Amino acid sequence: MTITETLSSGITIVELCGTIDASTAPELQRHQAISDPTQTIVIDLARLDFLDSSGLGAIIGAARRKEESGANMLLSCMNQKVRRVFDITGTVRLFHIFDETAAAIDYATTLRKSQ
Amino acid sequence: MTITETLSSGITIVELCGTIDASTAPELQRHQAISDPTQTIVIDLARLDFLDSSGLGAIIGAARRKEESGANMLLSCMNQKVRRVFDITGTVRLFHIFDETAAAIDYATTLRKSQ
Amino acid sequence: MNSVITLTLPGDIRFSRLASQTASNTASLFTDTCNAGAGNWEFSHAFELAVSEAFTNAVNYGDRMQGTRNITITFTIEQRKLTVAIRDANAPFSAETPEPDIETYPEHGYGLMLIRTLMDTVTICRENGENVITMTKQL
Amino acid sequence: MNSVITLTLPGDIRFSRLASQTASNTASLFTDTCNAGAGNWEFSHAFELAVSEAFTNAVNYGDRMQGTRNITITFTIEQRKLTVAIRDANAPFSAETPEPDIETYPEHGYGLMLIRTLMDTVTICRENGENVITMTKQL
Ligand SMILES: Nc1ncnc2c1ncn2[C@@H]1O[C@H](COP(=O)(O)OP(=O)(O)O)[C@@H](O)[C@H]1O
Ligand SMILES: Nc1ncnc2c1ncn2[C@@H]1O[C@H](COP(=O)(O)OP(=O)(O)O)[C@@H](O)[C@H]1O
Repeated sequence: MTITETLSSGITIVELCGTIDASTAPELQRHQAISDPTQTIVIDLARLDFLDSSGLGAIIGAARRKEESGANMLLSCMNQKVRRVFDITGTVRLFHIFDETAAAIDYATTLRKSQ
Repeated sequence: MTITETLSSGITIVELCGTIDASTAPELQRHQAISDPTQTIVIDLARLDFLDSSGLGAIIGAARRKEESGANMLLSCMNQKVRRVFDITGTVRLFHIFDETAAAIDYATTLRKSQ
Repeated sequence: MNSVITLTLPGDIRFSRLASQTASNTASLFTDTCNAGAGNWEFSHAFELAVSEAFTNAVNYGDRMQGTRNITITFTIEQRKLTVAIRDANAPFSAETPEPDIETYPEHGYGLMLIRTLMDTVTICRENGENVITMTKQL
Repeated sequence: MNSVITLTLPGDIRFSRLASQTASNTASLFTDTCNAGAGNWEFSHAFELAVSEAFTNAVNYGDRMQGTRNITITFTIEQRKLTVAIRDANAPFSAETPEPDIETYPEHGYGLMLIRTLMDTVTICRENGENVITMTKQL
Protein backbone atom coordinates (compact mmCIF):
# COMPACT_ATOMS: atom_id res chain seq x y z
CA MET A 1 0.00 0.00 0.00
CA THR A 2 1.12 3.56 -0.66
CA ILE A 3 -0.52 6.65 0.81
CA THR A 4 -0.30 9.97 -1.02
CA GLU A 5 -1.53 13.24 0.42
CA THR A 6 -2.54 16.30 -1.57
CA LEU A 7 -4.31 19.52 -0.69
CA SER A 8 -7.16 20.90 -2.81
CA SER A 9 -9.25 23.98 -1.86
CA GLY A 10 -7.86 23.60 1.65
CA ILE A 11 -9.14 20.01 1.94
CA THR A 12 -6.70 17.15 2.47
CA ILE A 13 -7.12 14.30 0.00
CA VAL A 14 -5.55 11.01 0.98
CA GLU A 15 -5.07 8.64 -1.94
CA LEU A 16 -4.77 4.95 -1.07
CA CYS A 17 -3.07 2.77 -3.61
CA GLY A 18 -2.65 -1.03 -3.66
CA THR A 19 -3.91 -3.33 -0.91
CA ILE A 20 -5.34 -2.72 2.54
CA ASP A 21 -5.57 -5.91 4.52
CA ALA A 22 -4.27 -7.02 7.92
CA SER A 23 -0.66 -6.69 6.74
CA THR A 24 -1.04 -3.03 5.77
CA ALA A 25 -3.91 -1.70 7.94
CA PRO A 26 -1.58 -0.70 10.83
CA GLU A 27 0.27 1.62 8.44
CA LEU A 28 -3.04 3.24 7.51
CA GLN A 29 -3.91 3.71 11.18
CA ARG A 30 -0.58 5.43 11.82
CA HIS A 31 -1.03 7.93 9.00
CA GLN A 32 -1.33 11.42 10.48
CA ALA A 33 -4.24 12.86 8.44
CA ILE A 34 -6.21 9.63 8.82
CA SER A 35 -5.68 9.26 12.56
CA ASP A 36 -6.14 12.94 13.49
CA PRO A 37 -9.73 12.99 14.85
CA THR A 38 -10.21 16.72 14.18
CA GLN A 39 -9.24 16.76 10.51
CA THR A 40 -11.86 16.37 7.78
CA ILE A 41 -10.42 14.44 4.85
CA VAL A 42 -11.40 12.91 1.52
CA ILE A 43 -10.10 9.39 0.90
CA ASP A 44 -9.62 8.75 -2.81
CA LEU A 45 -9.90 4.99 -3.43
CA ALA A 46 -9.52 5.03 -7.22
CA ARG A 47 -6.25 3.13 -7.11
CA LEU A 48 -7.11 0.81 -4.23
CA ASP A 49 -7.06 -2.71 -5.69
CA PHE A 50 -8.06 -4.74 -2.69
CA LEU A 51 -9.69 -4.14 0.68
CA ASP A 52 -10.66 -6.75 3.24
CA SER A 53 -12.36 -6.52 6.64
CA SER A 54 -9.14 -5.59 8.45
CA GLY A 55 -8.77 -2.62 6.11
CA LEU A 56 -12.46 -1.80 6.45
CA GLY A 57 -12.13 -1.89 10.26
CA ALA A 58 -9.21 0.54 10.15
CA ILE A 59 -11.21 2.96 7.98
CA ILE A 60 -14.30 2.67 10.20
CA GLY A 61 -12.33 3.26 13.40
CA ALA A 62 -10.73 6.40 12.01
CA ALA A 63 -14.09 7.64 10.68
CA ARG A 64 -15.74 7.11 14.08
CA ARG A 65 -13.08 9.11 15.90
CA LYS A 66 -13.43 11.92 13.37
CA GLU A 67 -17.24 11.93 13.70
CA GLU A 68 -16.93 12.06 17.49
CA SER A 69 -14.88 15.24 17.27
CA GLY A 70 -17.07 16.85 14.64
CA ALA A 71 -14.83 16.12 11.66
CA ASN A 72 -15.61 13.92 8.64
CA MET A 73 -14.14 11.27 6.41
CA LEU A 74 -15.55 11.25 2.88
CA LEU A 75 -14.86 8.43 0.44
CA SER A 76 -14.54 8.70 -3.33
CA CYS A 77 -13.95 6.58 -6.44
CA MET A 78 -14.40 3.06 -5.04
CA ASN A 79 -14.01 0.29 -7.57
CA GLN A 80 -16.48 -2.60 -7.62
CA LYS A 81 -14.33 -4.90 -5.50
CA VAL A 82 -13.94 -2.31 -2.75
CA ARG A 83 -17.59 -1.29 -2.90
CA ARG A 84 -18.65 -4.90 -2.46
CA VAL A 85 -17.01 -5.03 1.00
CA PHE A 86 -18.95 -1.95 2.16
CA ASP A 87 -22.16 -3.35 0.64
CA ILE A 88 -22.03 -6.84 2.14
CA THR A 89 -21.14 -5.59 5.61
CA GLY A 90 -23.82 -2.88 5.52
CA THR A 91 -21.19 -0.30 6.47
CA VAL A 92 -21.90 1.56 3.24
CA ARG A 93 -24.50 3.54 5.18
CA LEU A 94 -21.93 4.88 7.64
CA PHE A 95 -20.24 6.92 4.90
CA HIS A 96 -20.75 9.67 2.39
CA ILE A 97 -19.52 8.02 -0.79
CA PHE A 98 -18.80 10.01 -3.98
CA ASP A 99 -18.17 8.81 -7.53
CA GLU A 100 -15.80 11.72 -8.13
CA THR A 101 -13.18 13.18 -5.82
CA ALA A 102 -14.09 16.69 -6.98
CA ALA A 103 -17.63 16.25 -5.66
CA ALA A 104 -16.28 15.02 -2.32
CA ILE A 105 -14.04 18.08 -2.07
CA ASP A 106 -16.98 20.39 -2.83
CA TYR A 107 -19.03 18.68 -0.15
CA ALA A 108 -16.18 18.94 2.38
CA THR A 109 -15.85 22.65 1.63
CA THR A 110 -19.59 23.15 2.24
CA LEU A 111 -19.39 21.22 5.52
CA ARG A 112 -16.55 23.43 6.67
CA LYS A 113 -18.45 26.63 5.85
CA SER A 114 -21.57 25.49 7.71
CA GLN A 115 -19.55 24.80 10.86
CA MET B 1 -4.36 -14.49 -23.50
CA THR B 2 -6.65 -12.73 -25.93
CA ILE B 3 -5.85 -12.05 -29.59
CA THR B 4 -7.48 -9.10 -31.36
CA GLU B 5 -7.12 -8.47 -35.06
CA THR B 6 -7.56 -5.10 -36.77
CA LEU B 7 -6.81 -3.84 -40.26
CA SER B 8 -5.03 -0.53 -40.86
CA SER B 9 -3.92 0.74 -44.30
CA GLY B 10 -4.42 -2.80 -45.54
CA ILE B 11 -1.99 -4.24 -42.93
CA THR B 12 -3.22 -6.73 -40.36
CA ILE B 13 -2.39 -5.81 -36.78
CA VAL B 14 -2.57 -8.60 -34.25
CA GLU B 15 -2.81 -7.39 -30.68
CA LEU B 16 -1.72 -9.84 -27.98
CA CYS B 17 -3.07 -9.26 -24.52
CA GLY B 18 -2.25 -11.05 -21.26
CA THR B 19 0.18 -13.95 -20.99
CA ILE B 20 1.97 -16.09 -23.55
CA ASP B 21 3.60 -19.10 -21.97
CA ALA B 22 3.39 -22.83 -22.56
CA SER B 23 -0.28 -22.89 -21.56
CA THR B 24 -1.31 -20.32 -24.19
CA ALA B 25 1.35 -20.61 -26.95
CA PRO B 26 -0.60 -23.32 -28.86
CA GLU B 27 -3.52 -20.90 -29.21
CA LEU B 28 -1.16 -18.32 -30.69
CA GLN B 29 0.19 -20.89 -33.16
CA ARG B 30 -3.32 -21.75 -34.30
CA HIS B 31 -4.25 -18.13 -35.02
CA GLN B 32 -4.84 -17.71 -38.75
CA ALA B 33 -2.99 -14.43 -39.44
CA ILE B 34 -0.05 -15.53 -37.29
CA SER B 35 0.29 -18.98 -38.83
CA ASP B 36 -0.31 -17.99 -42.48
CA PRO B 37 3.25 -17.92 -43.90
CA THR B 38 2.37 -15.56 -46.73
CA GLN B 39 0.78 -12.79 -44.68
CA THR B 40 2.81 -9.83 -43.43
CA ILE B 41 1.56 -8.71 -40.03
CA VAL B 42 2.33 -6.30 -37.21
CA ILE B 43 2.16 -7.77 -33.72
CA ASP B 44 1.23 -5.13 -31.16
CA LEU B 45 2.59 -6.18 -27.76
CA ALA B 46 1.49 -3.14 -25.75
CA ARG B 47 -0.90 -5.15 -23.60
CA LEU B 48 1.20 -8.30 -23.32
CA ASP B 49 2.01 -8.66 -19.61
CA PHE B 50 4.16 -11.73 -19.65
CA LEU B 51 6.12 -13.75 -22.23
CA ASP B 52 8.35 -16.75 -21.56
CA SER B 53 10.49 -18.92 -23.84
CA SER B 54 7.54 -21.06 -24.96
CA GLY B 55 5.79 -17.91 -26.15
CA LEU B 56 9.01 -16.62 -27.70
CA GLY B 57 9.45 -19.95 -29.52
CA ALA B 58 5.93 -19.72 -30.96
CA ILE B 59 6.60 -16.18 -32.22
CA ILE B 60 9.97 -17.16 -33.71
CA GLY B 61 8.54 -20.21 -35.49
CA ALA B 62 5.78 -18.18 -37.09
CA ALA B 63 8.25 -15.43 -38.06
CA ARG B 64 10.60 -17.95 -39.70
CA ARG B 65 7.83 -19.44 -41.80
CA LYS B 66 6.76 -15.95 -42.91
CA GLU B 67 10.34 -14.99 -43.80
CA GLU B 68 10.73 -18.20 -45.83
CA SER B 69 7.75 -17.27 -47.99
CA GLY B 70 8.78 -13.64 -48.37
CA ALA B 71 6.37 -12.21 -45.78
CA ASN B 72 7.25 -10.42 -42.54
CA MET B 73 6.33 -10.22 -38.90
CA LEU B 74 6.98 -6.82 -37.32
CA LEU B 75 6.79 -6.27 -33.57
CA SER B 76 5.69 -3.10 -31.77
CA CYS B 77 5.24 -1.66 -28.28
CA MET B 78 7.05 -4.24 -26.15
CA ASN B 79 7.13 -3.47 -22.46
CA GLN B 80 10.34 -3.91 -20.46
CA LYS B 81 9.50 -7.43 -19.25
CA VAL B 82 8.83 -8.69 -22.76
CA ARG B 83 11.82 -6.91 -24.22
CA ARG B 84 14.10 -8.55 -21.65
CA VAL B 85 13.24 -12.02 -23.01
CA PHE B 86 14.25 -10.99 -26.54
CA ASP B 87 17.40 -9.30 -25.21
CA ILE B 88 18.70 -12.15 -23.05
CA THR B 89 18.12 -14.78 -25.73
CA GLY B 90 19.70 -12.60 -28.44
CA THR B 91 16.60 -13.12 -30.60
CA VAL B 92 16.07 -9.37 -30.61
CA ARG B 93 18.21 -9.27 -33.75
CA LEU B 94 15.84 -11.55 -35.69
CA PHE B 95 13.10 -8.91 -35.62
CA HIS B 96 12.20 -5.43 -36.71
CA ILE B 97 11.01 -3.91 -33.45
CA PHE B 98 9.10 -0.61 -33.32
CA ASP B 99 8.24 1.63 -30.38
CA GLU B 100 4.98 2.67 -32.04
CA THR B 101 2.51 0.51 -33.96
CA ALA B 102 1.99 3.35 -36.46
CA ALA B 103 5.68 3.21 -37.43
CA ALA B 104 5.45 -0.57 -37.88
CA ILE B 105 2.44 -0.15 -40.17
CA ASP B 106 4.28 2.47 -42.25
CA TYR B 107 7.22 0.13 -42.59
CA ALA B 108 4.97 -2.79 -43.57
CA THR B 109 3.32 -0.61 -46.23
CA THR B 110 6.75 0.32 -47.65
CA LEU B 111 7.80 -3.34 -47.70
CA ARG B 112 4.67 -4.25 -49.63
CA LYS B 113 5.24 -1.52 -52.23
CA SER B 114 8.83 -2.57 -52.82
CA GLN B 115 7.79 -6.15 -53.52
CA MET C 1 -10.53 -35.54 -12.54
CA ASN C 2 -10.11 -33.09 -9.66
CA SER C 3 -7.02 -30.92 -9.48
CA VAL C 4 -5.56 -30.09 -6.10
CA ILE C 5 -3.33 -27.09 -5.41
CA THR C 6 -1.69 -26.60 -2.04
CA LEU C 7 -0.06 -23.47 -0.66
CA THR C 8 1.71 -23.62 2.68
CA LEU C 9 2.58 -20.31 4.30
CA PRO C 10 4.16 -19.30 7.61
CA GLY C 11 1.52 -18.17 10.11
CA ASP C 12 2.65 -14.57 9.77
CA ILE C 13 0.41 -11.72 8.68
CA ARG C 14 3.08 -10.58 6.20
CA PHE C 15 1.88 -13.39 3.92
CA SER C 16 -1.82 -12.46 3.87
CA ARG C 17 -1.63 -10.86 0.44
CA LEU C 18 0.22 -13.83 -1.05
CA ALA C 19 -2.63 -16.02 0.22
CA SER C 20 -5.37 -13.82 -1.24
CA GLN C 21 -3.54 -13.24 -4.56
CA THR C 22 -3.10 -16.98 -5.00
CA ALA C 23 -6.78 -17.51 -4.26
CA SER C 24 -7.72 -14.89 -6.84
CA ASN C 25 -5.37 -16.38 -9.45
CA THR C 26 -6.60 -19.91 -8.82
CA ALA C 27 -10.23 -18.82 -9.13
CA SER C 28 -9.47 -16.94 -12.37
CA LEU C 29 -7.75 -20.01 -13.78
CA PHE C 30 -10.80 -22.05 -12.82
CA THR C 31 -13.30 -19.67 -14.46
CA ASP C 32 -11.10 -19.38 -17.56
CA THR C 33 -11.05 -23.17 -17.87
CA CYS C 34 -14.81 -23.25 -17.51
CA ASN C 35 -15.04 -20.57 -20.19
CA ALA C 36 -17.21 -18.47 -17.93
CA GLY C 37 -17.43 -15.07 -19.60
CA ALA C 38 -18.15 -11.75 -17.92
CA GLY C 39 -18.96 -11.48 -14.23
CA ASN C 40 -15.83 -13.47 -13.45
CA TRP C 41 -14.41 -10.76 -11.28
CA GLU C 42 -17.11 -11.53 -8.73
CA PHE C 43 -16.16 -15.17 -8.53
CA SER C 44 -12.41 -14.51 -8.28
CA HIS C 45 -12.92 -11.69 -5.82
CA ALA C 46 -15.10 -13.91 -3.62
CA PHE C 47 -12.15 -16.27 -3.19
CA GLU C 48 -9.63 -13.45 -2.87
CA LEU C 49 -11.64 -11.89 -0.05
CA ALA C 50 -12.72 -15.10 1.71
CA VAL C 51 -9.15 -16.43 1.80
CA SER C 52 -7.86 -13.07 3.02
CA GLU C 53 -10.34 -13.22 5.90
CA ALA C 54 -9.72 -16.86 6.80
CA PHE C 55 -5.92 -16.56 6.59
CA THR C 56 -5.96 -13.42 8.74
CA ASN C 57 -8.07 -15.18 11.39
CA ALA C 58 -5.78 -18.20 11.31
CA VAL C 59 -2.83 -15.90 12.03
CA ASN C 60 -4.54 -13.52 14.48
CA TYR C 61 -6.03 -16.20 16.71
CA GLY C 62 -2.90 -18.32 16.70
CA ASP C 63 -0.87 -18.81 19.85
CA ARG C 64 2.09 -16.52 19.34
CA MET C 65 3.92 -18.13 22.24
CA GLN C 66 4.16 -21.29 20.19
CA GLY C 67 6.13 -19.55 17.47
CA THR C 68 5.00 -19.31 13.89
CA ARG C 69 3.15 -22.38 12.76
CA ASN C 70 2.28 -23.03 9.18
CA ILE C 71 -1.09 -22.37 7.62
CA THR C 72 -2.12 -24.62 4.76
CA ILE C 73 -4.47 -23.54 1.99
CA THR C 74 -5.81 -26.26 -0.30
CA PHE C 75 -7.76 -25.57 -3.50
CA THR C 76 -9.72 -28.34 -5.17
CA ILE C 77 -10.92 -27.77 -8.72
CA GLU C 78 -13.89 -29.85 -9.82
CA GLN C 79 -16.07 -29.68 -12.91
CA ARG C 80 -18.07 -26.59 -11.92
CA LYS C 81 -17.05 -26.16 -8.28
CA LEU C 82 -14.08 -24.62 -6.53
CA THR C 83 -13.31 -25.54 -2.92
CA VAL C 84 -10.78 -23.96 -0.60
CA ALA C 85 -9.81 -25.28 2.83
CA ILE C 86 -7.66 -23.38 5.32
CA ARG C 87 -6.03 -25.26 8.16
CA ASP C 88 -4.47 -23.85 11.32
CA ALA C 89 -3.28 -25.29 14.63
CA ASN C 90 -5.20 -22.76 16.76
CA ALA C 91 -7.47 -23.56 19.71
CA PRO C 92 -10.93 -24.71 18.60
CA PHE C 93 -13.48 -21.94 18.04
CA SER C 94 -17.19 -21.71 17.51
CA ALA C 95 -18.57 -20.33 14.29
CA GLU C 96 -21.63 -19.00 16.13
CA THR C 97 -20.37 -15.43 16.31
CA PRO C 98 -22.96 -12.65 16.48
CA GLU C 99 -23.13 -10.19 13.58
CA PRO C 100 -21.69 -6.75 14.40
CA ASP C 101 -24.05 -3.85 15.22
CA ILE C 102 -23.19 -1.38 12.46
CA GLU C 103 -24.50 1.74 14.21
CA THR C 104 -21.70 1.51 16.78
CA TYR C 105 -19.04 1.70 14.03
CA PRO C 106 -17.50 -1.65 15.02
CA GLU C 107 -13.95 -2.24 13.81
CA HIS C 108 -14.10 -6.04 13.98
CA GLY C 109 -16.35 -9.00 13.39
CA TYR C 110 -16.94 -8.74 9.63
CA GLY C 111 -14.75 -11.67 8.54
CA LEU C 112 -17.10 -14.64 8.88
CA MET C 113 -20.01 -12.45 7.75
CA LEU C 114 -18.22 -11.72 4.47
CA ILE C 115 -17.20 -15.36 4.04
CA ARG C 116 -20.76 -16.61 4.58
CA THR C 117 -22.19 -14.09 2.10
CA LEU C 118 -19.58 -14.74 -0.59
CA MET C 119 -19.48 -18.53 -0.50
CA ASP C 120 -22.11 -21.17 -1.26
CA THR C 121 -21.15 -23.40 1.66
CA VAL C 122 -18.92 -22.81 4.68
CA THR C 123 -18.05 -25.50 7.22
CA ILE C 124 -15.78 -25.15 10.22
CA CYS C 125 -14.55 -28.35 11.79
CA ARG C 126 -11.75 -29.87 13.82
CA GLU C 127 -9.47 -32.39 12.08
CA ASN C 128 -6.26 -33.91 13.47
CA GLY C 129 -5.97 -31.18 16.09
CA GLU C 130 -6.47 -28.42 13.53
CA ASN C 131 -9.25 -25.99 12.67
CA VAL C 132 -10.37 -26.47 9.09
CA ILE C 133 -12.57 -23.91 7.42
CA THR C 134 -13.85 -25.28 4.12
CA MET C 135 -15.60 -23.03 1.62
CA THR C 136 -17.09 -23.93 -1.73
CA LYS C 137 -18.56 -21.97 -4.59
CA GLN C 138 -20.22 -23.24 -7.71
CA LEU C 139 -19.89 -21.52 -11.05
CA MET D 1 14.64 -16.50 10.68
CA ASN D 2 14.01 -17.93 7.21
CA SER D 3 10.47 -18.13 5.89
CA VAL D 4 9.48 -21.06 3.71
CA ILE D 5 6.56 -21.02 1.27
CA THR D 6 5.52 -24.14 -0.59
CA LEU D 7 3.24 -24.43 -3.60
CA THR D 8 2.28 -27.86 -4.90
CA LEU D 9 0.68 -28.00 -8.33
CA PRO D 10 -0.49 -30.82 -10.60
CA GLY D 11 2.06 -31.54 -13.35
CA ASP D 12 -0.21 -30.02 -15.94
CA ILE D 13 0.74 -27.09 -18.16
CA ARG D 14 -2.58 -25.39 -17.34
CA PHE D 15 -0.98 -24.37 -14.04
CA SER D 16 2.12 -22.69 -15.47
CA ARG D 17 0.79 -19.19 -14.98
CA LEU D 18 -0.23 -19.86 -11.39
CA ALA D 19 3.35 -20.97 -10.75
CA SER D 20 4.89 -17.88 -12.35
CA GLN D 21 2.40 -15.47 -10.75
CA THR D 22 3.11 -16.91 -7.32
CA ALA D 23 6.84 -16.56 -7.97
CA SER D 24 6.36 -12.94 -8.97
CA ASN D 25 4.19 -12.20 -5.93
CA THR D 26 6.61 -13.89 -3.55
CA ALA D 27 9.54 -11.96 -4.98
CA SER D 28 7.61 -8.67 -4.72
CA LEU D 29 6.76 -9.43 -1.11
CA PHE D 30 10.43 -10.15 -0.48
CA THR D 31 11.66 -6.92 -2.09
CA ASP D 32 8.96 -4.91 -0.29
CA THR D 33 10.07 -6.35 3.03
CA CYS D 34 13.66 -5.48 2.19
CA ASN D 35 12.51 -1.97 1.28
CA ALA D 36 14.28 -2.21 -2.05
CA GLY D 37 13.06 0.76 -4.02
CA ALA D 38 12.94 1.10 -7.80
CA GLY D 39 14.29 -1.60 -10.09
CA ASN D 40 12.19 -4.17 -8.24
CA TRP D 41 10.39 -5.20 -11.36
CA GLU D 42 13.60 -6.79 -12.57
CA PHE D 43 13.96 -8.89 -9.45
CA SER D 44 10.31 -10.04 -9.43
CA HIS D 45 10.33 -10.65 -13.16
CA ALA D 46 13.49 -12.76 -12.85
CA PHE D 47 11.61 -15.14 -10.56
CA GLU D 48 8.41 -14.97 -12.61
CA LEU D 49 10.31 -15.97 -15.75
CA ALA D 50 12.67 -18.51 -14.18
CA VAL D 51 9.82 -20.35 -12.45
CA SER D 52 7.74 -20.29 -15.64
CA GLU D 53 10.66 -21.96 -17.49
CA ALA D 54 11.43 -24.51 -14.81
CA PHE D 55 7.78 -25.45 -14.23
CA THR D 56 7.20 -25.82 -17.99
CA ASN D 57 10.21 -28.13 -18.28
CA ALA D 58 9.06 -30.16 -15.30
CA VAL D 59 5.72 -30.71 -17.05
CA ASN D 60 7.01 -31.12 -20.62
CA TYR D 61 9.68 -33.68 -19.83
CA GLY D 62 7.48 -35.67 -17.49
CA ASP D 63 6.34 -39.16 -18.35
CA ARG D 64 2.74 -38.69 -19.42
CA MET D 65 2.12 -42.44 -19.23
CA GLN D 66 2.53 -42.19 -15.48
CA GLY D 67 -0.39 -39.79 -15.15
CA THR D 68 -0.06 -36.33 -13.71
CA ARG D 69 2.44 -36.16 -10.91
CA ASN D 70 2.78 -33.17 -8.66
CA ILE D 71 5.39 -30.49 -9.03
CA THR D 72 6.53 -28.76 -5.87
CA ILE D 73 7.84 -25.21 -5.75
CA THR D 74 9.54 -24.08 -2.55
CA PHE D 75 10.52 -20.49 -1.82
CA THR D 76 12.94 -19.68 0.99
CA ILE D 77 13.19 -16.07 2.12
CA GLU D 78 16.43 -15.14 3.87
CA GLN D 79 17.79 -11.76 4.93
CA ARG D 80 18.82 -10.55 1.46
CA LYS D 81 18.43 -13.73 -0.60
CA LEU D 82 15.49 -15.46 -2.22
CA THR D 83 15.76 -19.13 -3.19
CA VAL D 84 13.33 -21.19 -5.24
CA ALA D 85 13.51 -24.95 -5.74
CA ILE D 86 11.36 -26.87 -8.21
CA ARG D 87 11.01 -30.62 -7.82
CA ASP D 88 9.69 -33.14 -10.36
CA ALA D 89 9.68 -36.92 -10.66
CA ASN D 90 11.04 -36.94 -14.26
CA ALA D 91 13.98 -39.00 -15.53
CA PRO D 92 17.34 -37.44 -14.66
CA PHE D 93 18.68 -34.91 -17.14
CA SER D 94 21.95 -33.17 -17.76
CA ALA D 95 22.18 -29.42 -17.47
CA GLU D 96 24.92 -29.35 -20.11
CA THR D 97 22.62 -28.34 -22.95
CA PRO D 98 24.14 -26.38 -25.83
CA GLU D 99 22.94 -22.81 -26.42
CA PRO D 100 20.64 -22.44 -29.43
CA ASP D 101 22.05 -21.06 -32.71
CA ILE D 102 19.93 -17.94 -33.17
CA GLU D 103 20.48 -17.59 -36.94
CA THR D 104 18.44 -20.75 -37.55
CA TYR D 105 15.39 -19.24 -35.77
CA PRO D 106 15.22 -22.06 -33.21
CA GLU D 107 11.91 -22.47 -31.42
CA HIS D 108 13.32 -24.25 -28.37
CA GLY D 109 16.25 -24.33 -26.03
CA TYR D 110 16.01 -20.90 -24.39
CA GLY D 111 14.74 -22.01 -20.98
CA LEU D 112 17.93 -22.86 -19.13
CA MET D 113 19.71 -20.00 -20.90
CA LEU D 114 17.19 -17.52 -19.47
CA ILE D 115 17.35 -19.12 -16.03
CA ARG D 116 21.17 -18.96 -15.94
CA THR D 117 21.20 -15.31 -17.00
CA LEU D 118 18.47 -14.20 -14.57
CA MET D 119 19.64 -16.00 -11.45
CA ASP D 120 22.78 -15.68 -9.34
CA THR D 121 23.18 -19.42 -8.83
CA VAL D 122 21.48 -22.41 -10.47
CA THR D 123 22.05 -26.00 -9.40
CA ILE D 124 20.40 -29.08 -10.82
CA CYS D 125 20.59 -32.23 -8.73
CA ARG D 126 18.88 -35.52 -8.02
CA GLU D 127 17.27 -35.93 -4.59
CA ASN D 128 15.04 -38.81 -3.44
CA GLY D 129 14.37 -39.87 -7.02
CA GLU D 130 13.46 -36.35 -8.08
CA ASN D 131 15.09 -33.64 -10.17
CA VAL D 132 15.60 -30.51 -8.12
CA ILE D 133 16.51 -27.24 -9.80
CA THR D 134 17.51 -24.69 -7.17
CA MET D 135 17.92 -21.04 -8.08
CA THR D 136 18.97 -18.17 -5.86
CA LYS D 137 19.15 -14.43 -6.28
CA GLN D 138 20.53 -11.86 -3.91
CA LEU D 139 19.01 -8.41 -3.56
N1 LIG E 1 -8.94 -19.56 12.52
C1 LIG E 1 -9.47 -19.19 13.71
N2 LIG E 1 -8.91 -19.62 14.86
C2 LIG E 1 -9.44 -19.28 16.06
N3 LIG E 1 -10.51 -18.47 16.19
C3 LIG E 1 -11.12 -17.99 15.09
C4 LIG E 1 -10.63 -18.34 13.80
N4 LIG E 1 -11.44 -17.75 12.90
C5 LIG E 1 -12.38 -17.07 13.57
N5 LIG E 1 -12.20 -17.21 14.90
C6 LIG E 1 -13.08 -16.64 15.96
O1 LIG E 1 -14.27 -16.18 15.34
C7 LIG E 1 -14.50 -14.78 15.64
C8 LIG E 1 -15.15 -14.07 14.47
O2 LIG E 1 -14.25 -13.93 13.40
P1 LIG E 1 -14.47 -12.79 12.31
O3 LIG E 1 -15.89 -12.82 11.87
O4 LIG E 1 -13.47 -12.99 11.24
O5 LIG E 1 -14.26 -11.43 13.05
P2 LIG E 1 -12.96 -10.78 13.73
O6 LIG E 1 -11.79 -11.67 13.43
O7 LIG E 1 -12.84 -9.43 13.11
O8 LIG E 1 -13.30 -10.74 15.18
C9 LIG E 1 -13.12 -14.24 15.99
O9 LIG E 1 -13.20 -13.11 16.81
C10 LIG E 1 -12.45 -15.44 16.66
O10 LIG E 1 -12.82 -15.51 18.02
N1 LIG F 1 12.65 -30.76 -15.40
C1 LIG F 1 13.24 -31.41 -16.42
N2 LIG F 1 13.09 -32.75 -16.56
C2 LIG F 1 13.68 -33.40 -17.58
N3 LIG F 1 14.44 -32.81 -18.51
C3 LIG F 1 14.64 -31.48 -18.44
C4 LIG F 1 14.05 -30.71 -17.40
N4 LIG F 1 14.43 -29.43 -17.55
C5 LIG F 1 15.22 -29.38 -18.64
N5 LIG F 1 15.36 -30.62 -19.20
C6 LIG F 1 16.19 -30.96 -20.38
O1 LIG F 1 17.02 -29.84 -20.67
C7 LIG F 1 16.82 -29.40 -22.03
C8 LIG F 1 16.98 -27.90 -22.13
O2 LIG F 1 15.87 -27.23 -21.52
P1 LIG F 1 15.50 -25.74 -21.95
O3 LIG F 1 16.75 -24.95 -21.96
O4 LIG F 1 14.43 -25.27 -21.05
O5 LIG F 1 14.99 -25.83 -23.43
P2 LIG F 1 13.71 -26.53 -24.07
O6 LIG F 1 12.88 -27.07 -22.98
O7 LIG F 1 13.06 -25.46 -24.86
O8 LIG F 1 14.29 -27.62 -24.95
C9 LIG F 1 15.44 -29.89 -22.40
O9 LIG F 1 15.32 -30.07 -23.79
C10 LIG F 1 15.34 -31.20 -21.62
O10 LIG F 1 15.94 -32.25 -22.35
